[in-house]
Amino acid sequence: MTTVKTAPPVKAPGESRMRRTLSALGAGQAYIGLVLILAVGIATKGEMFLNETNLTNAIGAFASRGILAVGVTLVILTGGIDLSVGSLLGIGSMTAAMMLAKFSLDPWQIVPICMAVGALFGFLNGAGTAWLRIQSFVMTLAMLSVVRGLDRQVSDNVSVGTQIAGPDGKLTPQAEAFQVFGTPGHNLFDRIYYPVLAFIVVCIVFHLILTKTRFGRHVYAVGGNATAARLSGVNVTAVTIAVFTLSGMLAGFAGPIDAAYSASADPQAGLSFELDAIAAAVIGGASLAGGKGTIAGTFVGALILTLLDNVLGLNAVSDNWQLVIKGLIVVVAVVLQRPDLFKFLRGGSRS
Amino acid sequence: MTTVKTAPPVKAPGESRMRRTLSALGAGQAYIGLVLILAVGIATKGEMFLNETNLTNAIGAFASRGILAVGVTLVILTGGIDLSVGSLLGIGSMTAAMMLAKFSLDPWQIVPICMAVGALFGFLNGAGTAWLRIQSFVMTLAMLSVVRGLDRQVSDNVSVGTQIAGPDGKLTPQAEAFQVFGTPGHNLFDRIYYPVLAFIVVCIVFHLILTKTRFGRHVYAVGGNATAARLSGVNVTAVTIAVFTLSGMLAGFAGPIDAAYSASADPQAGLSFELDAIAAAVIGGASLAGGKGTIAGTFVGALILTLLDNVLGLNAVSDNWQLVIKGLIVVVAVVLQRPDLFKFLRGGSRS
Amino acid sequence: SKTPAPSASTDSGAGAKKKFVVGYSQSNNAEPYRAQLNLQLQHFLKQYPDIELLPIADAKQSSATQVSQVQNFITQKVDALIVSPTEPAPLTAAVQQACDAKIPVIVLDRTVNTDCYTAFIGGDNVLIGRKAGEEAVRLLPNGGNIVELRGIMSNQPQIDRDKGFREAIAANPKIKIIADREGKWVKEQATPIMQQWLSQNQQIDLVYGHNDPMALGAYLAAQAAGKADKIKFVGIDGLAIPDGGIRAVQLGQLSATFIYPTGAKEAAETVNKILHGQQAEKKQVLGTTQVTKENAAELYKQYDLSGQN
Amino acid sequence: MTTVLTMRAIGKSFPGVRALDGVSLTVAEGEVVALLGENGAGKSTLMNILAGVFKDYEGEIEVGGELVHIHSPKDARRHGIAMIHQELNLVPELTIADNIFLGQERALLDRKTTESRTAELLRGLGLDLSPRTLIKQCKIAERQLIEVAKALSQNVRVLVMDEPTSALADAEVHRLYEVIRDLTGRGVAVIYISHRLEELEEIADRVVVMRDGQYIGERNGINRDELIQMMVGRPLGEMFPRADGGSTGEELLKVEGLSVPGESGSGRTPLHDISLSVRAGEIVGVAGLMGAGRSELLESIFGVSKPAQGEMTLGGRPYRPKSPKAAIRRGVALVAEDRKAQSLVLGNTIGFNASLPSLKRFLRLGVVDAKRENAAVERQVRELRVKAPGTRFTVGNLSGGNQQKVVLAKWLLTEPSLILMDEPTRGIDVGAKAEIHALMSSLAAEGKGVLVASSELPELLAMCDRILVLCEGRVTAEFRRGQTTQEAILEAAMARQKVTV
Ligand SMILES: Nc1ncnc2c1ncn2[C@@H]1O[C@H](COP(=O)(O)OP(=O)(O)OP(=O)(O)O)[C@@H](O)[C@H]1O
Ligand SMILES: Nc1ncnc2c1ncn2[C@@H]1O[C@H](COP(=O)(O)OP(=O)(O)OP(=O)(O)O)[C@@H](O)[C@H]1O
Ligand SMILES: [Mg+2]
Ligand SMILES: [Mg+2]
Repeated sequence: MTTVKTAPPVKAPGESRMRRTLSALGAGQAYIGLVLILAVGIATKGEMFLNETNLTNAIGAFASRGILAVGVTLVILTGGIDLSVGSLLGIGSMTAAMMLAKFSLDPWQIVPICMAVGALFGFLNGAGTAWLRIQSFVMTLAMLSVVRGLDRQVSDNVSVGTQIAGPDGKLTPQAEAFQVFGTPGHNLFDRIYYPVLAFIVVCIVFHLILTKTRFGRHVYAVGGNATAARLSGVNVTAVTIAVFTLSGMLAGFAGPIDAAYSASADPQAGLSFELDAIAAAVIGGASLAGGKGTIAGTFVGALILTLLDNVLGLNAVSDNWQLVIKGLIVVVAVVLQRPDLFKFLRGGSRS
Repeated sequence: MTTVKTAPPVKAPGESRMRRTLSALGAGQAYIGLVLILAVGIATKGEMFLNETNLTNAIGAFASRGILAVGVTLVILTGGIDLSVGSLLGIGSMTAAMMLAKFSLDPWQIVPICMAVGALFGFLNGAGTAWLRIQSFVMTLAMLSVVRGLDRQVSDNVSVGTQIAGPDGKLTPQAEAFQVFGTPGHNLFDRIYYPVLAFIVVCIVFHLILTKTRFGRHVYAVGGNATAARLSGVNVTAVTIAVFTLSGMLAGFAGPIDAAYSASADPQAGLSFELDAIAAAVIGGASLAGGKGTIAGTFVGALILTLLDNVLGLNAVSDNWQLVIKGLIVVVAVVLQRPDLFKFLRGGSRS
Repeated sequence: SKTPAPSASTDSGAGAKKKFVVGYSQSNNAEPYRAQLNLQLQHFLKQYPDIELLPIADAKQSSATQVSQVQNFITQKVDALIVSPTEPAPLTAAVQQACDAKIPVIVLDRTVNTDCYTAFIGGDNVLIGRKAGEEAVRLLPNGGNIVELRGIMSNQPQIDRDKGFREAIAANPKIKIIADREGKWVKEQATPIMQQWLSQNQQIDLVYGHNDPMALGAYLAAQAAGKADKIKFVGIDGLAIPDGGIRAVQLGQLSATFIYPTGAKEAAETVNKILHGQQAEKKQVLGTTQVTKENAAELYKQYDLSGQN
Repeated sequence: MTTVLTMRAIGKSFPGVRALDGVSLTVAEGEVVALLGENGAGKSTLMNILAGVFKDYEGEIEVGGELVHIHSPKDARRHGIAMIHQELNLVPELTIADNIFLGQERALLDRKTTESRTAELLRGLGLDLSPRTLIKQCKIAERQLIEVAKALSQNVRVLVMDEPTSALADAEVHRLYEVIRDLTGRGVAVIYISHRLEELEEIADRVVVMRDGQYIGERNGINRDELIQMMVGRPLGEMFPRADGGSTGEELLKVEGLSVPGESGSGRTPLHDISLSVRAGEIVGVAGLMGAGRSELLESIFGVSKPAQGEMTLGGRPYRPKSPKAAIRRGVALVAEDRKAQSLVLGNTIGFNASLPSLKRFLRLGVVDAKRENAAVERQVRELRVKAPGTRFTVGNLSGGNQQKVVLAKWLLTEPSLILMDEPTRGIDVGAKAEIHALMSSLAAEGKGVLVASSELPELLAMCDRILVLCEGRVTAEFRRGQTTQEAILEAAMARQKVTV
């Protein structure tokens, strides 16, 4: 009788191919919001919108926030949230500028230091969340405040410039080199704007980490069902601490990029960047409940946010209306890119 | 032998009394953070801190945010989040000031209008969350932007004063009456500052709603397990829409209070108040996962935040160190007031 | 960008009637002072029929936003660019890019760290701070205690308004600043700070607010405590709006305020000159006017733009 | 036979509960030891200690003659201990393969190997699912088998199975037995917890009985009555106490031509043209293999999903519930299949959960009358003998069987006229099972209608006046009381229609 039982073939080869194509289409769905904005940009401003310089400028302006968004995505995937990334970017940028101004360090010395500073505070976030079991919202909100205070204190509330001139009136070699982090106009091969490159590289690296490594799998497991993960031998505490540390490290890395972009480290740098970063992740499909989201999604979310700004700006929409339209389009984009859109429109479908 | 079987009595009277006392003590635990701050205040500043005027001032400054926190608590209890309350307060305050300045309306006409405006936007938040199934974080973030844009547009980016003078150079009767909403120095019986009163009344009303009504139970059920709630006959959609609407309504109500406090409606009014409101709720023990939290807790959370500010201010701590210390004390307060603190300190206890 | 000449950019418009397009990036629309500046700039530029001002771009206090706004304007090949930088350093590179693209740049209100701009127009915050200090010295002939409400600590105007003020009050050693806090330019922040100062039972004779809203926020607190009559309030900005500093002086809430000139009129004139190939002064530093009970009504009328746009 | 596992004098306390007290247990290589005991006896707690769920416990554990300290699931795995937990513990957003190898991956994932290993394991359990299927798309029975596969994926010396069959129907259960025999043949020791005594007869070499957190005794043979006596501390009468053919009344529920579309990838079975009726005072059973659509049928009647076609009447009036709320208003109750996901707010109290659907009864002037509510809940909870310190106890900390009783209490408080039960005795001890059966009988006797879906055929055979058999969303047979056998039902359950796509 067992033969009859095994009969229902769950995966006929033909069906499986169709299924896969369908699910790939479903993934394509995720880009509809972005396509919509690109379409509007091209329709309204054509060449002015769709040219390398403009797109580079647009994405470059968001690059440091995009990098924050990658870190925040990691944290969100485990079911937490990181509100401190804006402040951590701030202290990262201040660290970079001070290292440059006071100690004339080279970029390759500055970056690891900034990343270490960010990672340290990120680790504290993780420790508070995992060991003291403080809700990450509270822990990182407190960190936001603490780090901002420290940032302002070490800088004495004065912004620190990064375009340090030597005795000859020209930029010092270190200051010159520092500009590659993203002072507008400094490009690789005269074409590729470094912060955009950095953002893309960070996205690729963390995409690979999340999809190809054990650690990535554990991140999803912790967010998807922490109990199940624990019972399967996943070290939930370690994973939690790791994602916060990585998020802090990335924020530290974004610091010099922001400092170079502004050619100075402002004690207020990064203020409320956390909201942009979280928005990019969530628009990209990450669920604040944890366990659901991808770096590709976050990348798309970041593009949506920054290109939307760009399109509205190029169209010279007044700022107040920009705020209104931006909110509306984000809603439309999020609705359009849900994977079950068609099913949803047909009505039905229950939670 | 049946007696043996029925033996475990569900609630032995003696045991129950002890249990209730114990659980009351456990609740007392929730106030440790507050007690700590009061103690520091009294220890450092004694009479200067612990006097009616100072405490009234401190709580009064937070009253409008406290009212937002009550609404946000409702939303958090269902497992959502409301980031738009700051903007809704802003448009509420602008509505109030304009109604006063342009149409000379009386307070009792202004309040319902402001509440209706807030409730309308809150309803849209709820509709987007429940019907379009947008994550509330995205939906209310979009609303934050839309409403702020509208606010700035209607006000032309100029703040609108509420101390409207008549031709005789004195305040118009309506402007005079409007001051009860909270212009400093306007008290009931010359003692009770109206915004503090309003905050407390709002807390009591919503405490009763949450604990005594069916709606309140449903709020907890939706946040605790939405599927189980639906299968138990709870209209999850309706509850979701209701909490967002109520949150919006309360934000609208907080609008005139904020306008009166500053004697003007600023187009930026309420900016980032949502963070304070959420922080009050979460410090008060509300879980962002939903299903856990109380109004009493939120009230305590609000007091912790505002009294902390006050204590640091009275002690003339520098602004930068205030940021640092505030973050640290919030962490300490949250750790101290966890109900399982003692168990936690003893080690042990899982997840 | 392939360096088009500034005037060549309007080729697309062709025809005889050439209209110049001007972009303006404002650091933050939602400050009353800046809203006023916007209003005035629109008003004065309207008087030149061949100049079109694009909708004002609001950086919302974010340097990053502002840099991309400037870049947007460069992309749009505007004929002239006006920028009110949030902070000097961040905008430097962007202004340099505009300069490289041969777009004339007028820096309004706050400076940038490059010389590659066509004109700078702005007030002198150190000067205004000094005037406020001198007024404080005048108001407190027998010396006294001052509390200071600062703008956002790292903002250059905050630094300058503090510096000038302290320089001026040094004239009378019996005048002391007994407390200072960051009010972040916001009225609502100033009230509780003032309440705390009052709770500390110190003698306060004068409140110096880095802008009028903060001074007025402090006034509300003092009024509630019944101490408003014994304390003088000095602000800065002197906006001609119903909720602004000039009215507050008229009502006796502020003892004095100082008009921080928007420079809108000068900017409009300069833009016109540049676009028509005339010489414009590279650096125009504007003075200030003290608002007193006597001249308040007249100044209000002079600067009030409501109904003119 | 050599002893692989010795647990000595194990004790464990929770706040207010002494869950275990000096329990000892030894298991030999290749042996199947069954743990038997009432709900809340401490079986899961004992095994959770072995699996490293709790950091601390009293007593000693020896594996292979060596004293070991088990403080985390990782420790347990290192000593070759694997456990299938009573509550399903899978990550819904991950694939089957990811779940099975969760915690054992290599630093760099090796998709190919894990997926082919997964396919092998699934095949061994008779599951024909792609390793890439997401858990959230799997049915509850499939999930239970995936948990088994997960345990089998490791190199185990001791395998603990905590009610592995509670969601399985007979065919899958037998497949599981084959797997267990294969394992014991290779020297693996198995500890098996189940409330289905007939399973123990088939599979267990030895039965250890626990009561109230203590070791009571053990037997090598299975003597039903004796075991029950040991478990509950008293002899238990008839297991299925339903008098023959209760008198039935008016037609209560009538379903005609009900069809519900399935959703691809959601794990829901479509229903085709189902007709049935339930009379007042009648108990109607629904049988079928896993995925036959039993749950879907009950849920449709309860208004969970909107039927595409078909007519229903309830008490003679047309019945088309838009939502569970509407169904409840008409006096229908559903004891859902998955208590954790569908029935309980785990973080809240017994009282909160029990009164949730019936709050309307306790309203006075729009306010919940807490006194009346409490009294009613307490009465109901006591009647069902829920083992808990009080109604303010958190439901999530109850033992599985007691949670199920809270679910029953919750629905009884709504005073339904038609009660739908989906696996109502899942995870319930024999004593409680008898109570629930008695409860069903008395509900019927009160003139209520009961529609019960169950995977335990003896239960259906003994309790029901009529039994419907479903196969792939169609009714394939209907039997009257006393006119059928397990074999006949199974045959009908497998009477697949040739479906032309
Ligand atoms: N985390 C916990 N906190 C408090 N009490 C607990 C906890 N876990 C279990 N208990 C209590 O320990 C006792 C034993 O529970 P356990 O789950 O071991 O029972 P069981 O024998 O497995 O019952 P069932 O057959 O119903 O699954 C019960 O009284 C239960 O309420
Ligand atoms: N993705 C899902 N979301 C919610 N519920 C699900 C999901 N997948 C499966 N289920 C549950 O499983 C049920 C599917 O079982 P179905 O009705 O097809 O078979 P059944 O005969 O009840 O068999 P069994 O319950 O033994 O698996 C659904 O009705 C639902 O209760
Ligand atoms: Mg158990
Ligand atoms: Mg079922």
